[in-house]
Amino acid sequence: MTLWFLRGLRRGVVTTRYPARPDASAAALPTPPAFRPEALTRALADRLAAACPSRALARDGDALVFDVGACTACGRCLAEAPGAATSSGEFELAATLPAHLVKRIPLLAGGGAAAPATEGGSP
Amino acid sequence: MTAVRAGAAALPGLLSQLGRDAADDARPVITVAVPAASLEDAVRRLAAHPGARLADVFAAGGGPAAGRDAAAAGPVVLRLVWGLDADRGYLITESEIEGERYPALSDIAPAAFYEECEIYEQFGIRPGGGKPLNRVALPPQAATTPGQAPPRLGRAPVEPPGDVHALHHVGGHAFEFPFGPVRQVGVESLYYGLVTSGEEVVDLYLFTWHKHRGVEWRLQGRTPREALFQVERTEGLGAVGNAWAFAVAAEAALGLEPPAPAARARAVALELERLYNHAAATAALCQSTGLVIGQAAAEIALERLLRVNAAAFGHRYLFGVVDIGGAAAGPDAAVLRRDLPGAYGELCRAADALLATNSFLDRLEATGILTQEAARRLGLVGPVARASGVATDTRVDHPGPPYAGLPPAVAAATAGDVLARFRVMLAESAESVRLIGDLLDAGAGPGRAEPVGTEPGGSQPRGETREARGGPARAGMAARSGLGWAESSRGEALAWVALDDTGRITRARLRPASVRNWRGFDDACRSQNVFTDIPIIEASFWLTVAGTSR
Amino acid sequence: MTDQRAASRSVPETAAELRRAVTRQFGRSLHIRTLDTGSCAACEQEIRLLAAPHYDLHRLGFFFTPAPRHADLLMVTGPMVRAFDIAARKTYEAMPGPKLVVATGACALGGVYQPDAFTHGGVGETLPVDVWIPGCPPSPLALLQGLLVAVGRLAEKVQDLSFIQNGTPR
Amino acid sequence: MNPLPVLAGAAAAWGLAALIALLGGTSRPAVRACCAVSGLGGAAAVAGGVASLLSGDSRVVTAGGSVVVGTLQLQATSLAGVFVALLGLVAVAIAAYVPRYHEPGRATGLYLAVYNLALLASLAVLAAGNVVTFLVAWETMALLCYLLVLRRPRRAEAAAGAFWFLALSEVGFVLIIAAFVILAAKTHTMQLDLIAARARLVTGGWRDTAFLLALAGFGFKAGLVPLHVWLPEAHPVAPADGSAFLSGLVVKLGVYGIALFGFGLLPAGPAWRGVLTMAAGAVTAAIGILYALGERDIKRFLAFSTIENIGIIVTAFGAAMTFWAYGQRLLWAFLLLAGLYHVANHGTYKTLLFLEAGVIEHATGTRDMDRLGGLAHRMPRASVITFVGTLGIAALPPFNGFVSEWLIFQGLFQGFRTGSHLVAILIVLAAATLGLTGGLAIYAFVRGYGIPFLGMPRTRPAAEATEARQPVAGPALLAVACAALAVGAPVVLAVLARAMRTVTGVALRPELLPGNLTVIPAHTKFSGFSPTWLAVFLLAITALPALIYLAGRPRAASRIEPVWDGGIVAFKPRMQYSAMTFSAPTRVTFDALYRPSVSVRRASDDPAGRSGPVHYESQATPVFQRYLYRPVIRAFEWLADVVRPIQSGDVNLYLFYVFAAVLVAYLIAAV
Repeated sequence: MTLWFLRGLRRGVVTTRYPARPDASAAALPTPPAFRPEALTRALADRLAAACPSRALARDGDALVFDVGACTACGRCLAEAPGAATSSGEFELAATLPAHLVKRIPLLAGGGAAAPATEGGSP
Repeated sequence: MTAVRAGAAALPGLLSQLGRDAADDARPVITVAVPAASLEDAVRRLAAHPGARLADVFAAGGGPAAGRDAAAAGPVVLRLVWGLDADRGYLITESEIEGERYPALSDIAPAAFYEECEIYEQFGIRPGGGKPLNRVALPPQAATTPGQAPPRLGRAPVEPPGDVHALHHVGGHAFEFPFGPVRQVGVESLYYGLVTSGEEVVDLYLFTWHKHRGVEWRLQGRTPREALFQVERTEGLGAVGNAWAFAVAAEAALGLEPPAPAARARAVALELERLYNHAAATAALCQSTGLVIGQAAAEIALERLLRVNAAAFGHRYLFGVVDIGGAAAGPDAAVLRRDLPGAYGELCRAADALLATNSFLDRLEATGILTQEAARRLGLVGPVARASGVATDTRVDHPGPPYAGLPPAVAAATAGDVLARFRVMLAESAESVRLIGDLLDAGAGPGRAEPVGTEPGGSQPRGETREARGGPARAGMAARSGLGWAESSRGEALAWVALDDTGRITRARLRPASVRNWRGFDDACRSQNVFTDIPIIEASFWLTVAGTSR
Repeated sequence: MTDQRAASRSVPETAAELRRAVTRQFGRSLHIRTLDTGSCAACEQEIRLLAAPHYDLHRLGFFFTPAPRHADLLMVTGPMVRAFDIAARKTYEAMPGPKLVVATGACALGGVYQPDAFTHGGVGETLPVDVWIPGCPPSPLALLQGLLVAVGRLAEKVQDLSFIQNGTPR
Repeated sequence: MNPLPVLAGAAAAWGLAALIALLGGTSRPAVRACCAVSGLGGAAAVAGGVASLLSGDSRVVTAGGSVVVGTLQLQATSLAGVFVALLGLVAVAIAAYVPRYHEPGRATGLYLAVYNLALLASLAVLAAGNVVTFLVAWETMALLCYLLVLRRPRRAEAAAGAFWFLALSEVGFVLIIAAFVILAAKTHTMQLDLIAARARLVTGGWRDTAFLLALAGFGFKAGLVPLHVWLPEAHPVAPADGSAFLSGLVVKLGVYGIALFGFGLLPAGPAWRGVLTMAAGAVTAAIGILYALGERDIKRFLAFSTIENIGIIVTAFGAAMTFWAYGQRLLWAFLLLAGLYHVANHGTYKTLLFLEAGVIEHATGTRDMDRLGGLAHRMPRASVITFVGTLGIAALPPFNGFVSEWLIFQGLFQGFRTGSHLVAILIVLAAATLGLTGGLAIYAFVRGYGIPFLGMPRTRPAAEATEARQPVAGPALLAVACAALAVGAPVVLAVLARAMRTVTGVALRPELLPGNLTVIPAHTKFSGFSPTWLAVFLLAITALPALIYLAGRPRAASRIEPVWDGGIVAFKPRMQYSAMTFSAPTRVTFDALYRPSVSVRRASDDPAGRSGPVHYESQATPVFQRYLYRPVIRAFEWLADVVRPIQSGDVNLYLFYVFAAVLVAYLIAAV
């Protein structure tokens, strides 16, 4: 056991300071996408919805409805529309209500961009 | 891949030809149509063939996929997958089964028993001889309350399962120690019926149906790429192995050949998966022996390896690396070269200290012994089999790219106890690190072979695929089918895929290594152990329930 | 055998009230029981790592307990296989109130599996979930954040996020 | 006061009871009457026993005589007093128990008649004033007990059990006769008190021979290993009250015999005699409890535990004799006292337990622990009473077993006072053996109570058991006695100390009871405790937390939830520890003694590894029957074949035998 004890001393502390301080390892984690409304059209939204294997994306009128809870950060939407979606980098996603996880992203590009900005954008 | 249609009589010739193909490394997969009448004879021949093992048994057809109106039921096609390790090839026998019975395979090749039970539950046909079967996937309430019966791949059994399933009755001076399904913190749900005389373990049986999610049923009607998402999440700790096997099967069916760098990228991921699994197994061994400091050391190594995964492939458990026809993500070679040695060093230091701790080794030695005979008979694979002196490793026996180029040295032991399994895991980890180095030197990166015809369905709205699930196709003698395999960290993972002409899956068979190795577990537990040894044995097998009840 | 008045007290209506009750009753120490309802074992691995040196949730006053009798918080992973209903219900009922349920991972949140004859496609309809932690699997850091949110020691962050790149006004 | 008249009254009552039973056994009122009378007799016997403890030995009364049985002489001695009182107590308890236990009928009438006569005979044994009376009474008692065991003669196992009892009892009887004959011949008297007085006339060799013969002879009745085999055979087949009588009293008569020779007739003796007795006792105790752990049948289990307790008592007696040899008069008397105390205690709780075993058997139809379970819910009264008895026999405070065993241990721990290192070590070894025994006894009775009464019912009869119309009064009385013998320890000890003065001539009182309810084992400044205060204290510390809880328990929600079972679909009775699995660790540790033969049948041995039914048996070898008794029996059968020719049926030949016999007799007389 002394062997282990000494090893432990030599090893030092590895424990994260989170939540007091941010943790560096979080940078490499897969995170849900963030979208650029300016780049989203209805057609693109439909393609994204089709590409999403976990049904996290769906188009509702002129808004892309994004269920963060269902998202597995698999990155297929990023591959599908490199311009319109990027990784959000957010990993602190715990929600107290499922509704908090459902986001509406307005489709500002292409047909009928102006109108839905208000109607689709308001949560 | 060569597909041959021939009777059982032609087998000897085929086998010899197989040997020749193997010489020029053609990865031969031979498909032989064997009429049900001569199936028994064929099984005898193959079981007697040197270096042949029954790798998997599964059925297809027998009604519309996803089990809707059973009126359209066709004949069930029974497929036996033989790993001809000596000849470096696979052989599939296809037999159409009319009626409810087929020759009892497990009397000739005991390894077939678990699959016989599966086939009974899913396709309603049972082996002759009338020996009792066990419940493996479908929950008891599925049998008792017809309303709750989940859909089956084929038709429902005709005989009531009550008459078919063996009763777990404990008599005499022993009792059943119930353990689970809700067990310790952070372990999977699993029920042990632990029959003990108060001290030693008399017998042990497992109920894994608590986690059966009908994955194979879900895959039907999807395109391989959609299905891949589900396959990765069937056994998270074996994601790469299973996904690779599935991808190879789909590629065989679609006639794709992944580009070399992508194949190497997959291999890097697979070896990383092996590394972190063996680290996790080490941590679990320490936990089960109550060596908390050792557990902490192993967990430091494990966490660092997972971070290496995340840095190199973007996912701690390497989801989304394998893609049909290639690799979706490639390793960041620089990161791997920089971080992997350190992380692996942690594991080595932990292992060295463990191998110098007698209180630890004493618990491992002569615990959970699994004889070579048992490992062979039950068709076990991976580190478990290798620790019992059955040195099968598909990376060597059935080398596909990129392993054909750089074959790994197979670590093996003969003791068959927990310590032997532990040592084998450590040796494999070292080998994996070496392989990763070579693979990176050879150059590994993402890439994808585009199909000859455009692969359909890839960009269809989900709704339609829901409708299309199952489709009209019969998964009998499938037009386009393929077999895939990979040496996952737990051993040989197999997959078989049949596609209809729209490129959707009519029948997908997943056989993670866990399915095989759980069968050795009770055998190992029964050999002279008291029941405090069971957690140690379980840790040394390092299997997942998710993999076996999928 | 719960008399109504007491029941209404020991099982608060809103999650916020519950969290206050938890903080009141347990101070800052909480015991956690996990429940695997059909996960792929990756979530389990991440939960195990919470106790590992890198994350060490004990420093935050969280402890794992194998007995639901001693547990205040239930971490549920997996899509809630129907065959597992009995075990899940028994486990939840075996816990003393007030109790929290944390749905952990995309499966538990309905991401990977859809409701069908095999699974409920998420734990939401079977157990009263108080906190939802997305991720496939959620990394230990995400789990820590979720637990801290569950006991009201960290503010929920996601409800203010728009997932709109370079923050277009909402 | 002279106890003899009282005892005569008891005897008369039992005679009358026997008569009533014989005449009117078929009618319930008659049975009640019989039991009432028998109970009165018991009360009288208690009184007489206590009286003879206090008033010392009475004169020897010659109550006439006859050619057949010789002169009938009676004497109430202090040594016998404890046994007489116990006899009375047992009689009262059984009298209260019988009416509900036995259905009226001719067989019952006969049985009760035999039983009451057996009480009478036992009393005669204890009150015998001379050798002939003793022997006649003894043999009568043995035969009557044989009939008790043979309650259901049609059953094969009943016949077998009864035969074991009778055969060993007869062998013992021969040895006892021999022992008495030696003493009578050397002291030229048949009268017991005179034999005791002239004991010094007997030369050492004869004296030791007589003692060894008596030890063996009475050992058969008392159940000293390896002479114990009849107990586990006879107890299960006798009716509950019968086996209660056997264990509660009859085996104690064997103990009485040993005490009579070791302390009454031949007090003086060499050290090895005591050491031998002590060793026999210690071995008996250890083996008895180990075999008890291997039993599923409640009555066999209790029978083996009786063997264990007899071992403890005999160990105390042996140690006492050893101390005498080293001039430690105080400890000599003290250990005899402790042993007698344990006699009384064991008689009380073992009778209780056997009676309750009968209740369980009637309520569920089985004695197999592994077919019972959960009776605490179905039979609360029985479970409480049994629990008292269990605490008593497991020697846990505040009940009586603890007091007497504590005293015995305290006596043994003073082995160093012998001054001889070897003997001191031997005595401490005996103490250690008893320590092991005590530990195993707790283990055994956790099992013996827990498996039948706690957990879930293992069979339908157990689930549907009911204790309505089951006897309560008798066992309840004994339970009270258990408590009284513990709490009232100072009084009991005072009485016994008085008796010890008569038996040993040693005055223990000041060293034993300095007042303030404490008990000092013989020598002051060694140790001491107060059973009374201990009982009070225990009650207090158990009551206090309960009160605190009741006072301060939260008024908020309280739910009653089922046991946490890991979330399995249904928790089944087969998932509980059974009697055999609970004691498996001992079978593993002591397999040299049990020599278990294990047989496993499991579906999973099928090469395909299919799982299914499992059957596991671990049977202990009956070592003594196989390796000791079987050869002896074989030898006798052989011998019988050899001597058969002698019995030819020729009258002349027989006349010659007579002549030869007479001749031999003359020659012996001449020498």
